[in-house]
Amino acid sequence: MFKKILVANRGEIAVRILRACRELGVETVAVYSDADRNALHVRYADEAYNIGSAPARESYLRIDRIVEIALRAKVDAIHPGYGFLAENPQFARAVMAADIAFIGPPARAIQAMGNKVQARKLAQRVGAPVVPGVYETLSDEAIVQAANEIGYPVMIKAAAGGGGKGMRRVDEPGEMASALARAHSEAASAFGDDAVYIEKALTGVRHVEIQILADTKGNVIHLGERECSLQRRHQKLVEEAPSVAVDEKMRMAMGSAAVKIAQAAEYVNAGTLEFLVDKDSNFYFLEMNTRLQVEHPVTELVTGVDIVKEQIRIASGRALSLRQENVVLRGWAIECRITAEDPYNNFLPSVGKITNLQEPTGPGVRLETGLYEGMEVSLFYDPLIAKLCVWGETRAAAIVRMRRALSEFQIMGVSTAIPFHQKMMESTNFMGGHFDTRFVEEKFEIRHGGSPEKERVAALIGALLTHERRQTALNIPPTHGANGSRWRNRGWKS
Amino acid sequence: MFKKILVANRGEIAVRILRACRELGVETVAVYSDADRNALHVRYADEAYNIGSAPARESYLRIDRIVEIALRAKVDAIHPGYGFLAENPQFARAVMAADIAFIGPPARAIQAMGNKVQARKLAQRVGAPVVPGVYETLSDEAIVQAANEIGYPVMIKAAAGGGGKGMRRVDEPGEMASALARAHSEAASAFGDDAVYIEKALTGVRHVEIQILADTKGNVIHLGERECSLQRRHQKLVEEAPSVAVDEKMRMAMGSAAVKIAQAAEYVNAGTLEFLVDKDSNFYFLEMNTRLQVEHPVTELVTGVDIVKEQIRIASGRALSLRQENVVLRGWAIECRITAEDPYNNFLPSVGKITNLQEPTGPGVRLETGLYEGMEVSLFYDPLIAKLCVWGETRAAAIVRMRRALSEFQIMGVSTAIPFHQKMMESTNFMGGHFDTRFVEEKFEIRHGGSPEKERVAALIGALLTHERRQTALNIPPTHGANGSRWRNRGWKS
Amino acid sequence: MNYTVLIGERTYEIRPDANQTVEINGEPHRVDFRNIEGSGFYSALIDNRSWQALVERDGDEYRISIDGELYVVTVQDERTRKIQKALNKTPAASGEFILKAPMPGLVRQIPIQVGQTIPQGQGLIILEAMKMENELRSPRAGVVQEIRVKPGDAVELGQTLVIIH
Amino acid sequence: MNYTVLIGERTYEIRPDANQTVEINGEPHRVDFRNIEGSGFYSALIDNRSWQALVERDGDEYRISIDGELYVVTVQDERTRKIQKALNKTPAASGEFILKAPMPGLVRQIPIQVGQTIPQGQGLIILEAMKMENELRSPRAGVVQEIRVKPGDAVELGQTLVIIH
Repeated sequence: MFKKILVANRGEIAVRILRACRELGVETVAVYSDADRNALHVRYADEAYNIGSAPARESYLRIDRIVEIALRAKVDAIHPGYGFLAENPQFARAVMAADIAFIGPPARAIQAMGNKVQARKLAQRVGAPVVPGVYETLSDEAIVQAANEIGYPVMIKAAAGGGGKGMRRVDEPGEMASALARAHSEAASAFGDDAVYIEKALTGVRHVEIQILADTKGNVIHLGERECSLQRRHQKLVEEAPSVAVDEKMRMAMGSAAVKIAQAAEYVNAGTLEFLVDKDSNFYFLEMNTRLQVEHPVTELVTGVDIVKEQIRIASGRALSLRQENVVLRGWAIECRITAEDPYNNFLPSVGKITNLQEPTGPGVRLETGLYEGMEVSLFYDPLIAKLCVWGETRAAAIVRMRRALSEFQIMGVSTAIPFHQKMMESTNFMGGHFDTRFVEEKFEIRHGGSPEKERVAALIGALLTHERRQTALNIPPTHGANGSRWRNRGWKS
Repeated sequence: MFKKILVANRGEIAVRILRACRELGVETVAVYSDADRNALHVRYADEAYNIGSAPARESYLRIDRIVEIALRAKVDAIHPGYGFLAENPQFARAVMAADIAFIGPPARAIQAMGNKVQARKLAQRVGAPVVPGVYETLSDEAIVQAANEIGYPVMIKAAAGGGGKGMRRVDEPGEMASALARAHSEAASAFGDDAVYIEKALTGVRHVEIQILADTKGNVIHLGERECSLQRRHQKLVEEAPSVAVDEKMRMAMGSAAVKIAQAAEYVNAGTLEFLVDKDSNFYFLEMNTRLQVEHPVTELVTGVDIVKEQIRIASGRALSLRQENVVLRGWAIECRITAEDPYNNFLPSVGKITNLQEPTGPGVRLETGLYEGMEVSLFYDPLIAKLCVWGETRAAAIVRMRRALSEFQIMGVSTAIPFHQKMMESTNFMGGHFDTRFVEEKFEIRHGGSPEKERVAALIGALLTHERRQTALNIPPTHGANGSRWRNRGWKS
Repeated sequence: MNYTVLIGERTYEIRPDANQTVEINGEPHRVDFRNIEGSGFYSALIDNRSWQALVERDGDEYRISIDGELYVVTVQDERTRKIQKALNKTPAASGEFILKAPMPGLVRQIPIQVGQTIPQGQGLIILEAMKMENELRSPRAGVVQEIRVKPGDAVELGQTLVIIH
Repeated sequence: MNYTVLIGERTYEIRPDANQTVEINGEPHRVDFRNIEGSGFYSALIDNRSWQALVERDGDEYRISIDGELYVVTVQDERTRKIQKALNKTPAASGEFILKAPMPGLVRQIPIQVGQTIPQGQGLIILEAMKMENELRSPRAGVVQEIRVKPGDAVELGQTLVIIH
């Protein structure tokens, strides 16, 4: 086992990985940008090193600095988390070249599966069904022509990466030019490669993915599926395991396809195979994510497998700690992504200082977070600030538990997606399992709708606080900053 | 299902029950003493009513007031939690007489099993092995004589209740008089009944208990065992499920004995059968707890059953939601009781205001708590302030996770048992599963032993804080009170 | 003392009396209101209903969050209300909507022109931030009066982008 | 400025220099020390080792908790140290141990007598609190000099109970 691991990431996922290391008795090294000096991951690690200024390209994307720190701190291994350098084969190569283990797949697997066009070809070779379309990067003219042939709607996608960046759905020929322009520009800025490809936009489909684990001894298993259809602008918002659309037979079929693709790619470590599932339970391979997935906790909650620890064990050369027949699903898990975005205002990113924070806990609740009171949520990084996960004996039990946990989660200082999730958990379509990848954007609306009773309470509280200030003539400074709202009022009486 | 439930308790268990109610969509009513106006359970409930002054006998033990509030708030049911009135048959009777459901066993079962002497007789009737001894309440003279007959060491125990109150181990005749006096006096003040009985003190034994659930239709199942041997002065400190001392065959035998006793008592709702287990895997019935147990979460974590929700369903007349064959144990769970006691100073109760609080979270961690910043920990109530529970794939995984979670749990303002648990989780005896009920008191020692490195860091921080005060000449008030330690220092620089 | 509380377009008349009684729009309620010392929480028991709120103050405005729902509350006492009445100043919106940048970013596209009549929900500006392109829409119908930025501009938080009349 | 820090029986000489350097007992260390605004936490990076502490101050004493271990830290600067030296006052314990009530409670039993020679760990007082009887023991051997309470007395936190010499 490794003695010391560097985590080349920030936020909740860095804390998640540091926790796994602490449990394994492995020493840890954090890296941080100037904006993250006070961050939880810096305080949680045994050692911490500054790697540059706030913009990611000056810090978390600096391969040279991260490898230099790794050598200086004498680590055995580096975990890249997700995002940033996680799917960058140059990074994996630089790490290996420095004689440090990369906790993730080999560079060649990242490269092979990272190119979405190549990955589809490989899936087709092993007989896995793929989404109809053209799996070549083409010129814009050829794409327009291909779109006419396979028929609208079509999807334009970046060849070099996922995460919704550089992705555009095009419903009619007239939208094609501007969609291509924006897809190229987003792909270029996100992946440094503006190549795009085209595929048929399937309608009424679900996004279902299979988690796999592969060790260096040639063992490959899958941990069942995750339902990730609830998306907005190709960003996942809610994930579940298992999926209401998948039964045991289909799980075995999808799992077996996933394992075959991973084997064909000579894949090692944790990975995710994404599929679309249509109403007739046909599934189509979409792409592979060659890293730890944001939503890995829901799989952990239903299988009991600690995916991050398995990643570390695999990278240290050990065999998988379980076989396919030991993977048993129990109950149901849901994850809500808590982003600093305003769901009442078109999900615009929200920035500010976290002035008050109350985290949910109790039975069946797991919170993955990098939040703390006093934290500055900035525009430099992804708006994901926490992941709220619950487990229940049944899907219904998980949903009501998520409602309970969301009601306990109080964050002041930035707008968050919590009200969106509250409304989603109350939606009859969600409760019934009736949704597809277009559900959030086409059929789900969220409006400000405070209850008259709560509004009266708010009015009362405002009046009493003013009354108290008048009565005691205390000089209370306005609450800009973290300590502000911690007034010294002792409680109003008569 | 009930529409509104009153929770006749406080602290972490009140919050636990309120959470279950919120998940079930049931409205809730809290009751509180003057000392608990700001408590979490008061703020968590939909309604809250004051029931008297701080001493429990003036509030949480006032049957009349609680029933009056229940009628006024028009609740369908009352959950008593544990402690206070949970095992008081008069309370159960008063609740039923007010035409309100009691979420617990019928009064006659509480009474029958609450008397430890009667319970043993019943266990003997159904063929369950019991601890050798004299199961009668006797005069002090008769007890002295009986002790000579069964041979020292012996246990003196209160007939009317458990929880370690009124319990004394007597190793030799000379200690008998004072032990009897103290047992009588503790029993009288704890249960209002000073009757005691005597049994053989088995040595080298473990305390293992079986959780059962029984519905009103005559279905009785067990949820496996909990290992509760780690005790101090008969107060449990650490609990696990399952027990290293129990294999599947023994689990079935103990479970079947537990179910038989419960059936013979015509028991309904959740209950716990306590056993002693000797080195040869013989087990002996000890007593029954006719209520929700403090340590119920470890069973929930390995079985996936929500015991509190089952209690509520049973009380509303529903059948158990699962059968014996659906009870499957997965992985391992451990609970550490976080008490406001100083483990470095003979576990003396510690009182004060919680000035800072950082709660553990992340994979496999469940915290049951009534703690909040600003809370006054007083001497009026039990020192249990939180329960830290973890789940792991194996016992070893659970232990390392507990270490990690304990290291994250920061409480300032009172001394807590956290350092005790940290040392326990590091103890080779505990890790090896080698312990019995006398382990904590006889073989486990805890000493102040900060590391030299941490001490240097503390010295450095002290110097820098003083330096900062000198430099900036800021007027920082001393930190008595909650806001005190939230200084405005911006970080020291050169 | 009497207080007038404004939330959105509704007003509440609130009068704290002795003995933990408060009149809300003339109706008396028993109120036990406490700050949870050391936290930003307030607890109110109103006729035994339990409410918990997080409160922030900014000038004369309170931002009060109850169960995750945020209410922006303005409180006026008798004196300030009388002054306002004298000035005959109506609060709330005029006929103008000013689109300000909700975050720093880069203006990518401006799909409108000055003088154009736009429906509610019309996209006004495409702003790039956090590597995503965000469409800023008009909350109501109107006429584009002024566009203060052009594609490629880097804008700051709060900077005026477009004025709709 | 030079600081002398006392923790238990150990002392540390600490001198903050410019450029985020601090000398501890003459050894220089790179230190980045921050308060996490809005919380009671401090973060110190000492030669890139990361430490987190919770701090409370009470008079001249800091109570510093690192990973759950509590250190009671007294800091003296050159001036105060010189004054103390002049007075030739040694800090730390004299030959007397005073047992004070660690909590309010009821004295149940006193299993010692004045003049008695006691070993370390001898029970001095049985104090009832929280419905449990708690035995207060002597941290060291000695002679019972004074007993200030009797069975049945209700005692307050910090009240002197027994003096051992």
